[in-house]
Amino acid sequence: FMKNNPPAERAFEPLVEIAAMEPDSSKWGVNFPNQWNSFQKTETNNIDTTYAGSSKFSWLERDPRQKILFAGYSFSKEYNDDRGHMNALEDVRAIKRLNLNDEDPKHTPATCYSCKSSNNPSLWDEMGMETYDAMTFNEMTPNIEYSIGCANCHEADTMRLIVTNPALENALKAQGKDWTTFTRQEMRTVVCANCHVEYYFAGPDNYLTFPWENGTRIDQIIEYYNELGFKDWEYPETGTPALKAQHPEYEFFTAGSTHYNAGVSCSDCHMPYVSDGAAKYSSHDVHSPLINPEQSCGQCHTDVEYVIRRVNLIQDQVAETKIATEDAIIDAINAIKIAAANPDADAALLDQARQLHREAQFMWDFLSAENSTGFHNPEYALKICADATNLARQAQMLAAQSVNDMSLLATDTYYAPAPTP
Amino acid sequence: FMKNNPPAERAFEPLVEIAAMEPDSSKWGVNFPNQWNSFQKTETNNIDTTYAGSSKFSWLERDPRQKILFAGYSFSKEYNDDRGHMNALEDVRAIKRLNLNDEDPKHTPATCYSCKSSNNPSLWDEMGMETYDAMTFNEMTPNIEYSIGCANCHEADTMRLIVTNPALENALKAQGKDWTTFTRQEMRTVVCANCHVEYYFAGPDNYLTFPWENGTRIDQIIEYYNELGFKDWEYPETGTPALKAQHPEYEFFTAGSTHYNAGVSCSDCHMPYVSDGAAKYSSHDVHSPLINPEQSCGQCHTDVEYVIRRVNLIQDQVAETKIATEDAIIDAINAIKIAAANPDADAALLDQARQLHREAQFMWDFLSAENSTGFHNPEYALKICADATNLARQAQMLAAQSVNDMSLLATDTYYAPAPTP
Amino acid sequence: MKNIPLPILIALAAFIIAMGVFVVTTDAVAYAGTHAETCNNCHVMHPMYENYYHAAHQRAAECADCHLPHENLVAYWFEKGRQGAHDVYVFTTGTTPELIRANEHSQEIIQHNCIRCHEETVESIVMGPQAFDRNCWDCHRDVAHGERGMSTSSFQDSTTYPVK
Ligand code: HEC
Ligand code: HEC
Ligand code: HEC
Ligand code: HEC
Ligand code: HEC
Ligand code: HEC
Ligand code: HEC
Ligand code: HEC
Ligand code: HEC
Ligand code: HEC
Ligand code: HEC
Ligand code: HEC
Ligand code: HEC
Ligand code: HEC
Ligand SMILES: [Ca+2]
Ligand SMILES: [Ca+2]
Repeated sequence: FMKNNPPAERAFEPLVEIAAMEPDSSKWGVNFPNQWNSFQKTETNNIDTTYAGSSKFSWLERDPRQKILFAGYSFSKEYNDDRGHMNALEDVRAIKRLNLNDEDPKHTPATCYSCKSSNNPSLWDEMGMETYDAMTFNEMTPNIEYSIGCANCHEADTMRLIVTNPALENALKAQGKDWTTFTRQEMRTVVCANCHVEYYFAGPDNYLTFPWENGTRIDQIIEYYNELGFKDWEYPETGTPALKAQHPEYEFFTAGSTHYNAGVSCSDCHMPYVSDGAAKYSSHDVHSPLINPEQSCGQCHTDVEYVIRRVNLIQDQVAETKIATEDAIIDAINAIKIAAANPDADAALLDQARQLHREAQFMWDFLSAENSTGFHNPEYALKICADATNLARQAQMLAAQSVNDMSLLATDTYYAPAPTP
Repeated sequence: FMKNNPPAERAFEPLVEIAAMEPDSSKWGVNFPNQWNSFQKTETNNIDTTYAGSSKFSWLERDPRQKILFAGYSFSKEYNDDRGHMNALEDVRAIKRLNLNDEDPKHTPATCYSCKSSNNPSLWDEMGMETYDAMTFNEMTPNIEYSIGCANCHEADTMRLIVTNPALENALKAQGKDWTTFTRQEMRTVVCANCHVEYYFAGPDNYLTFPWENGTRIDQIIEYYNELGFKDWEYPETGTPALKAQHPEYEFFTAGSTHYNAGVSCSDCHMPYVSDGAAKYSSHDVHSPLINPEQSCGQCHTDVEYVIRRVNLIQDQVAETKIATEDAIIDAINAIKIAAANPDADAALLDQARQLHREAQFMWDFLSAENSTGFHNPEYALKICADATNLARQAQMLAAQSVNDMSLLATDTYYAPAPTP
Repeated sequence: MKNIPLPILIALAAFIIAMGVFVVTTDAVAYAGTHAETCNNCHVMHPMYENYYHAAHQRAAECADCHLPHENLVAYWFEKGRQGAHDVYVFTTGTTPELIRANEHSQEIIQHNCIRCHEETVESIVMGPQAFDRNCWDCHRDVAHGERGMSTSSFQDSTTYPVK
């Protein structure tokens, strides 16, 4: 049948017609029961792995250093591990990071719904993303009925994978790329970049933007934010114009990782084929591949036990090195705090210290917020740790120099707190 | 007819009988012309790769930081890249690191011949390694006629791979291991550990020893040297009891690298099977696999171009991070020098600084002296860089504290030299 | 018969006998068949045979099932002749490359054959308006020729010397 039909006609015979950008996934599910059934499992999945998994455990409790690192920012209020796609809406509405007081100029904007609902594609289509993003979270709430769904990834009439988030379209364009020319295998990665990417809200109307104009590598993103003079918040007492990195899985994975360079896509690992009788289909029960490694890794790697041991080793190494980096940043923070409290501090040196703190912390966060504990790109993860630690220590030294106070060079202050200013 | 013979009789029909531990490889070559012919090529090989290869280029010229890092030690006089096995004897005799004045208590011992000649196995057998090592280099010279040869790796009557260096036998025993129980695939790695390992000369009689009693990982080796209170030399002006790491390829590769864990051996990459018409044999022309990647990597990786690009990326990343580590160590050295010249320095802090300098430098060297620019174990390489940089910066901070002098916190002193004491 | 000069008859007979001997001694007819062992006659095919033998398809398929087109007999025999002639030429002229690799043309043939046998299984994953742009063995790396490195393993059991 393959050879004789023109490609377009090789398509499925739909049982029911699906409207363009239909937000209700259960309607699509009539045509595709396997995909819909597996997709629904993302709601109840609760299995944890060593470093991740599908429960909603708190990062602030698991690694209390993060409470210090995000001090003064909403992430120090509540920050949990991610869960399955069907929970996105529930989780965004429940998070303590929201500011639902629309009178407060720092209220949460509608933009926070951008990656949480299958209502978005049609809303963006109707009102445009600019209008959408200028609304408040509260104002948008009545329009949002469903969690993530088919419409976030598929075109209804052809079922092909598409870019649905205008922010991704803009970001690709800024790099001179046109996703409609991408191959099918490329789309199996790019479709995740609708959401699993670092972002910020540009301008007073919170326009959702990916900082990719210079490229998607960490140094290029830092350069972008530096040129823009952008900060997410001011770190309390140090005065650092700090940045928060959010889930840059796409940028991390595509930065020359062994799997990306070998042509492997996100879907290959997170949506492996599973079989239903004779036919196989893509599992839409997206979660940690360590929960079903036979399917996720086993076709490419016959020795599944070997790759699992390997993941453990990679993650242990990264986790250990990451903690050392956090300790170094906390030493820097404590030093800068004391220096900043000193009215006689050398302003130029202190500003240099803040700038290095800003960069070290963003680098660390880029790795930390990327949810695979380094597996997506182990060498990149460890190189980032090496560079971030170096910068953090230099920030600490500059802080000490700015006030000519040797006691600011104390190390391991996380364990034996330094005297407060 | 092959199938009917018992295995023992399936052996080769030797044309000539080879005496046990025969030092002259050309005699073995009569029976095995392919191996002998390929082995001889190691003498004239001269092809370089980006980071290594077979010419005798100077490391001190290629990266002048190393002149500073080895200051006061013989390696700052001459340190070249390694060449093929047939050059070992010529190269050890020509190196400026030798001290051939036997009156000087620091004269070069015979031990330096241990890994350079096929005469060794029979010499060790006759006189024992203790007597051998107690002699001077000069005294041993008349006994040494051949460079590395068949007798360093093979048992003459069976041609099986064996441990010929008593230091390796001792080191394995100290870990409770018996190499005669190793599988053939294990021997294809262990045979290289006769030489490609970190070593030191124990006691006044320079007994060749591998520091593996606690294990072969970097932290275990540092612990071993710390317990022993061993130093290779005292770093000039800083007073650091410094350590030099030498070619720890074996320790580095076996520390959980992806290839080692997957059961790949040194010989799989460095001595791939090549064909001579119909017959396949192990290439004894041992050199960088990047010179003939089709043979070295192609047997396992169908996309040879992909793995080569990958090696490039890994090596570039490691080389860049390694330089940052060197810069940090040099900053520490310059700081400690000034502190050590100050009679009022806090001795306890200064000693802590020296200890951290010692460890940071050994860690860096462990990675640097390992000749693959990180490829043998990329994640290990980068983790070591991260840890070493962190220690180097802490050493610098302690030095500054010990003399209460902020100017010691200057960074990048390699590029803009700090004021000398 | 009478019209044919004797020398030519003798020559013809000699040719027929020679061909017969050639066919019998070289087992040329076998090359028209599909036995995997036939491909293995050429020792340069031995690694592929050896690791095919230990892989999943040994029970299910022979070399030709994957490596020759099966849409019709003409394509099959044309390709068999073309590839056979190419292989024999390369082999006898001693220009066998160190690393034998399936070329793009062969890959296309193989891909069609995977789908030919497994049509039902892959129907829903290869459909759609965008071409299925990867080879099945990008994921199923071991099904055809076994584990990586196996191509050399047959030589590692060298008979050159015994192992104690
Ligand atoms: C080669 C396989 C592979 C590829 C390709 C891959 N991942 Fe992963 N991913 C993993 C593994 C392994 C983990 C670690 C899971 C754990 O620790 O339990 C992971 C973790 C994650 C997590 C966290 C899962 C959890 O349990 O919380 C997210 C989110 C994620 N990946 C998204 C992506 C995205 C987006 C891409 C593409 C840009 C991608 N992955 C590509 C293997 C892969
Ligand atoms: C429409 C936005 C969006 C798209 C597109 C998207 N994700 Fe997600 N993903 C999310 C959100 C939001 C969460 C977290 C939900 C929560 O925690 O409630 C998440 C969670 C995950 C998790 C964690 C699941 C767990 O059980 O811990 C994985 C893994 C993941 N995504 C992988 C992928 C992959 C692979 C793709 C592409 C095939 C993809 N995602 C596409 C928004 C998206
Ligand atoms: C560009 C897409 C995108 C935008 C915009 C976005 N998110 Fe998310 N969000 C994700 C993805 C992907 C995940 C899953 C990965 C992770 O948790 O790291 C996630 C996870 C979450 C989670 C569950 C995990 C956690 O952090 O506790 C919450 C809650 C959340 N987002 C809230 C928000 C809020 C509030 C905003 C607005 C400030 C927002 N999101 C904006 C993509 C986005
Ligand atoms: C997070 C992104 C995402 C969401 C949400 C999503 N899909 Fe998919 N879907 C994919 C990817 C990736 C593929 C693989 C496409 C390919 O290989 O070309 C896929 C493939 C499919 C296919 C083709 C057959 C197969 O299994 O490979 C169908 C049909 C399908 N999805 C239906 C659905 C339905 C129905 C829903 C909603 C219940 C849905 N999808 C939601 C990402 C998604
Ligand atoms: C579509 C094929 C494919 C899938 C799926 C896949 N891999 Fe890989 N993997 C590769 C390729 C290709 C390489 C590169 C090396 C090579 O050529 O074999 C690789 C390399 C690796 C390596 C060696 C890299 C290193 O740093 O040690 C590990 C470990 C690994 N994969 C683990 C996994 C795990 C775990 C999964 C599942 C979560 C997985 N892979 C899924 C194809 C795949
Ligand atoms: C998976 C393949 C692989 C394995 C296994 C391997 N190596 Fe290597 N080796 C390499 C590569 C690639 C390089 C880098 C060569 C370059 O930069 O030109 C290298 C470099 C070297 C060099 C420096 C070569 C030169 O050109 O100067 C030495 C010495 C070496 N390896 C010894 C060993 C020893 C001893 C072992 C076992 C303990 C080993 N290798 C295991 C691939 C391997
Ligand atoms: C008897 C000691 C000894 C043994 C055993 C030994 N090596 Fe060496 N190897 C050396 C010495 C010494 C040199 C450097 C010679 C020189 O530079 O003159 C060297 C050089 C090399 C080089 C660099 C060659 C080049 O052209 O740059 C490689 C690669 C190498 N060895 C790999 C191996 C491997 C793989 C094994 C095991 C199969 C092995 N060696 C066993 C002592 C040994
Ligand atoms: C345990 C074995 C061993 C011992 C003992 C040993 N070497 Fe080596 N040597 C090697 C190996 C392996 C190499 C190749 C790898 C490299 O150069 O890093 C080498 C390389 C060399 C080279 C060529 C590269 C260079 O460094 O310029 C010289 C010269 C040399 N050794 C001199 C000496 C001297 C002098 C001593 C005694 C102080 C000594 N060796 C002791 C194993 C040994
Ligand atoms: C640096 C170590 C080393 C040296 C020196 C060395 N060999 Fe080998 N040789 C090996 C290794 C490793 C193998 C692979 C053994 C195996 O697979 O069991 C091997 C295999 C062989 C074999 C078995 C057939 C084959 O090719 O795999 C023969 C015969 C042989 N060597 C002869 C020699 C001769 C003759 C010399 C001296 C000219 C020599 N070897 C020097 C390491 C060495
Ligand atoms: C005897 C088999 C064998 C040989 C020879 C071999 N490899 Fe590998 N290689 C493997 C295996 C097994 C893995 C682990 C991943 C997997 O299971 O696919 C691997 C993984 C890799 C990876 C992925 C790891 C990463 O960090 O990116 C690279 C790159 C690689 N090999 C390069 C090379 C190069 C270059 C050579 C030659 C110098 C080589 N290999 C020789 C078997 C081999
Ligand atoms: C199940 C299908 C299948 C069977 C049966 C099969 N092959 Fe293959 N063959 C493949 C695939 C798939 C490749 C890999 C093509 C690639 O890597 O691009 C391949 C590659 C090859 C290659 C090129 C080597 C390489 O690694 O690219 C040769 C030669 C070969 N096969 C010969 C044979 C011989 C001889 C037989 C019978 C003994 C055989 N094949 C049986 C599917 C098969
Ligand atoms: C006369 C010896 C000989 C026989 C018999 C033989 N081959 Fe080959 N084969 C070769 C040589 C030589 C090459 C390398 C040709 C090249 O790379 O140009 C080769 C290459 C191949 C390739 C990879 C190149 C390509 O065309 O993609 C495949 C696949 C292959 N052979 C399959 C087979 C199959 C199937 C059979 C049995 C029907 C077979 N061979 C019988 C000698 C032989
Ligand atoms: C001649 C028909 C035929 C061709 C051609 C063929 N297969 Fe198969 N395949 C089978 C049969 C029959 C089985 C079941 C074998 C068994 O389980 O004994 C099978 C089994 C499989 C399996 C599951 C077996 C396992 O243990 O992994 C996979 C995966 C597979 N084939 C993939 C492929 C791929 C990929 C190709 C092309 C390179 C291919 N097949 C070509 C007939 C074929
Ligand atoms: C992205 C990776 C990937 C690609 C590409 C791929 N497969 Fe698979 N295939 C899988 C996985 C994963 C399974 C295991 C499904 C399971 O465990 O239920 C599988 C299973 C199979 C099976 C066995 C099904 C069963 O019932 O056990 C066959 C046959 C098969 N694939 C054939 C093919 C063919 C033919 C192609 C090319 C058209 C292909 N595959 C392409 C990943 C892939
Ligand atoms: Ca999770
Ligand atoms: Ca060299």
